Amino acid sequence: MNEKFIYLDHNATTPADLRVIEAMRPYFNELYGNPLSLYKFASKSREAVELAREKVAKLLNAEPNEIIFTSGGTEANNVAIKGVAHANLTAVRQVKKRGNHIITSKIEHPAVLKPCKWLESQGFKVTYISVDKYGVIDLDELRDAITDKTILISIMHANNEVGTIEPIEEISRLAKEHNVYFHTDAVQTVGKTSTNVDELGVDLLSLSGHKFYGPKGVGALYIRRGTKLVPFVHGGGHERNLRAGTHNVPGIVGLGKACEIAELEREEAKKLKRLRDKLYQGIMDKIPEVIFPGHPENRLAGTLSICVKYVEGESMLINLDFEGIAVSSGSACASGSLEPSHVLLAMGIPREVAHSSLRFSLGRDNTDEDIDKVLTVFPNIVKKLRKISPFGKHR
Amino acid sequence: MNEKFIYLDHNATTPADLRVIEAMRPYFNELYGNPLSLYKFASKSREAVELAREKVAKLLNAEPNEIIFTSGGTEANNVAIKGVAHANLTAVRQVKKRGNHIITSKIEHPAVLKPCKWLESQGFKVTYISVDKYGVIDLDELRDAITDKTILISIMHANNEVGTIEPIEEISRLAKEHNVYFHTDAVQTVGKTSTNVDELGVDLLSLSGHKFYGPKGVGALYIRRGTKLVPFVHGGGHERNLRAGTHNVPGIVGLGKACEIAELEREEAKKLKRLRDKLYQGIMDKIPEVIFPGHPENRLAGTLSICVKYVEGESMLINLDFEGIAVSSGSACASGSLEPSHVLLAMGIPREVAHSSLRFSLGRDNTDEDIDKVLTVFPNIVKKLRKISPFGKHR
Amino acid sequence: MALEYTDKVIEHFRNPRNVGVIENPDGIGKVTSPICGDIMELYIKVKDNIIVDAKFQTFGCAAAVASSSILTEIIIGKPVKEALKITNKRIVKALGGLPKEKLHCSVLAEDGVKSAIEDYLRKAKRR
Amino acid sequence: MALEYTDKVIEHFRNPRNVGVIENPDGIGKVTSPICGDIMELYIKVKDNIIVDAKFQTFGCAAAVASSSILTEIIIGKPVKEALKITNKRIVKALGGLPKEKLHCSVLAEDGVKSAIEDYLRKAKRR
Ligand SMILES: Cc1ncc(COP(=O)(O)O)c(C=O)c1O
Ligand SMILES: Cc1ncc(COP(=O)(O)O)c(C=O)c1O
Ligand code: FES
Ligand code: FES
Repeated sequence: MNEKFIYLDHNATTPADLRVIEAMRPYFNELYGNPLSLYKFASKSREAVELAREKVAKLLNAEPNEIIFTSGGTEANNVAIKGVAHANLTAVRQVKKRGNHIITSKIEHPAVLKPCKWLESQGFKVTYISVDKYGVIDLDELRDAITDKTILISIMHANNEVGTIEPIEEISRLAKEHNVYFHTDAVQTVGKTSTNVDELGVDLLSLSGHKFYGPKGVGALYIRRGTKLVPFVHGGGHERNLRAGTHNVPGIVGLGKACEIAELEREEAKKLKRLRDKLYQGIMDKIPEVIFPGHPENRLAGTLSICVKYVEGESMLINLDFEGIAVSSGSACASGSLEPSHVLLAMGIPREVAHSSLRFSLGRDNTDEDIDKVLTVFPNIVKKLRKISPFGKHR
Repeated sequence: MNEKFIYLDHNATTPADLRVIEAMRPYFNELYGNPLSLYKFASKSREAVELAREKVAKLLNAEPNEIIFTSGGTEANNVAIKGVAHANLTAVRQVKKRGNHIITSKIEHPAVLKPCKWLESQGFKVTYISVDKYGVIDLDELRDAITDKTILISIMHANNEVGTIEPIEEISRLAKEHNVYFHTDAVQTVGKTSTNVDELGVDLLSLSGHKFYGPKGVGALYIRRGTKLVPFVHGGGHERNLRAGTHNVPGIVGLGKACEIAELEREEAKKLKRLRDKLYQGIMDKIPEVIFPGHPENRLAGTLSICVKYVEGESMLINLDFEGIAVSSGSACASGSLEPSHVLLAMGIPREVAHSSLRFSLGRDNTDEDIDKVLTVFPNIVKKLRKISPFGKHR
Repeated sequence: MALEYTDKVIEHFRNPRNVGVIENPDGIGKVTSPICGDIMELYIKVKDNIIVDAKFQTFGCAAAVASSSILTEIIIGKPVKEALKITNKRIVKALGGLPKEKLHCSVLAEDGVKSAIEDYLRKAKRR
Repeated sequence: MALEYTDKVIEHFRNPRNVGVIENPDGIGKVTSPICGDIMELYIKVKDNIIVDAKFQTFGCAAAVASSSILTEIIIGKPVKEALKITNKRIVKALGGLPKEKLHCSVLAEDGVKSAIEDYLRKAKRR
């Protein structure tokens, strides 16, 4: 691999921005105090954490005291979903509404689906809403699913595999009408597109640092003032008693910096979209029988999901890897899984086509040359693999 | 604060070792791949995570596949305690023993006590075992507390406030006799004293990076092969399905390095003990009416807990802070709490005396000069504060 | 939660005014915080219904010591009747604020002066 | 979980031997993995009970392609009876190992050769 390495898997994770790393540096072994300690030395750590909280809040148009830090997007989802669910079991006063019914969608990330499945095993009822062929939530089905017992709707902002952006504003109107909390997993949108919590109208919103050039192992949950939830990680009184554990000060500082940078780089989406569309056009032109799951318009700027008929996803991935191009087939969390993507299946794509999927996700470091390179090597890879395929001969 | 800053609060947190920071460095934005991705670039992250797992395992004399990474000690405790408890509710085959009874102690960290309290609210029964005046668990009481329904004993290895080391081997014998899982919160001992899981005889053991010169925001749980527990953080299939969420690669690498360094620095405890004993002797000689909670022998090398009668802890802390000396009154998590330490109360220390507590915890960077400085300024601080105290006049 | 004290609090804590005991005081207040169990003792000397001297001893946190100290400054020279009206809010204001968790420490000082004046009034009646 | 393939797997995956279709084959095997739904087609040419040629087409992962490829190498030149005894273990061994999650892909190749030979035997009987 002497040539330039081309990373096209930014939805899986991103490199930390140099400015982020630089911001974190002093907090490892210079300003290492525990933010909760009482001496002056520790107040520097505390101030750093609070400044980061302000930066996260600013990006979301929230108040700092509406943000709690977590160890990532997965934990933020767990805190939100289990926290609201369990508030209904425990003696929490002023819970918005009591009940045991949760609504989510069929295309959520495992970090939402698995907590929901677990709650089912604990006696909660969960409805999984369908999506159309573009991956857009069925609003009618959602409306019909809401009952007196519904306490929470959790629908992702944008899907990690196909990039489709969900109609969050409409869903939040429905949630408000029925006095139900609304959580959105915005792990794929924060830092990439607008995530103004008031415009979105959400009560809870999860984000993860490493998806937008922040550090791994840190995330946050926005909790609209007044939203009642019980703690998930129990321990000391950190983070308003909602998330115990010594603060990951460097990580939190890095997350704050990533949020600040995201605001500076708001124009970036345009570049990503241009490159993504170039890739799309090139594949369209050069490779027959490819389908493009995901909404044609309402979609993350950098995401291009494709299904290359008659060729299995992993095979393409490995061949691209040998050309120094990193992409994913489905999501990283599901890699090695034998099941075709639950997202593609929910969108009505047949199993064997879903097995042919590949995801390109572009980022800050990508260039026109990167796309040119992909468009040079990828058609040959497909041609070669189709030769091996028993379906290939039918064309 | 022009003079040298003297940090004597290593039980709250430690600076990351420079070698740890150096080991982490490449994983922020060079080898930033998601360890679960399939391309070669990501296998470097995966290998780094697995190498770190081996290092953690080595320090504990465990197998790598008995280690899972978490976001810290608090989460490790939550995973262990709730994981075993909920395995009894869920359809997990081959659970060692079914029941709803948990045994812990009165002097545990909130990261154990709070999960236990929460489980009580969910229908579990918890017994909190007493300690003697040295803070040592009452083994007879523990033996008597075990019933047919007992599924888990969780007793900390060493107490964070007074440093007393608990008789883990004896407890593990009892646990084995009764076929009960045994978890120990070893957050204060890992990297400071021997934590060989076979000698200790534990089934589960929690540790946290930032307590022994590793990074904040990362920890691990040792899970003896065959121990059945259900996941706590639900999501993707990371960490043997027991702990979901994209790996904090730099943090995990840093934790591994900290474990490796701890093995190199095994002699350090001797130095800490010498300095601690010097501090103890000096305070004994210079300040009347001080008591020293904690076991005189079986105690963490660097920990010195004191109660300076007639003077409130925070007052001393702030005065020491003005001299550039960082110590804690009770634990960092409880700082600002109005209750005197539950640990000291459990040891039979009267409330007003418990309110007079201060904890010195020494670490790698401390020197004889540091101790000399404390012994110069601290007696005067006490004298001054005793003048303000209404109890002072009684002497 | 960790605490943020104002400079004024720290200054009074580090250099508390009027620490000590008055021999043969005209009033003594001994109060205990119902919140944290900390203790304040306040001694006052009264002449012509004016508090002419006050001294305190406090077992408590920095906020309690500072509240006690600034309280003595406030009441010395004040008519008893006026001193009786002093609230913890007044003390907090004089200190430039106190962390939420530490408001009760200023209540301790309010209780202290009330108790001392009541003691004075009781004794005065008896005379 | 992410996967670790041996060099041998990768080599066969990148340069698969005997890809394609045999016109007028003596036996055809068409099998689908019950685990993942992937598909293999194997064509064999037999002369004097010896497999003289074999070609495959596989829709599957890298492990499946490599298993198919090495399988054709193994069976060409072998008596039908012996080829029938080939297990997935043999294929895995020839590949220098496969990740646990990918063992079923070698079973696909085993099923493929069994199915092709059965087809050959069926047709042979009829003749
Ligand atoms: C939509 C979505 N939600 C949640 C997550 C989980 O985030 P993390 O891995 O930071 O826990 C991811 C990425 O893995 C994601 O894409
Ligand atoms: C004994 C003990 N257990 C658990 C913890 C929690 O560890 P962490 O803050 O890393 O979550 C601590 C320290 O805060 C501790 O001292
Ligand atoms: S905490 Fe007791 S007086 Fe402040
Ligand atoms: S996963 Fe289907 S053949 Fe390997």
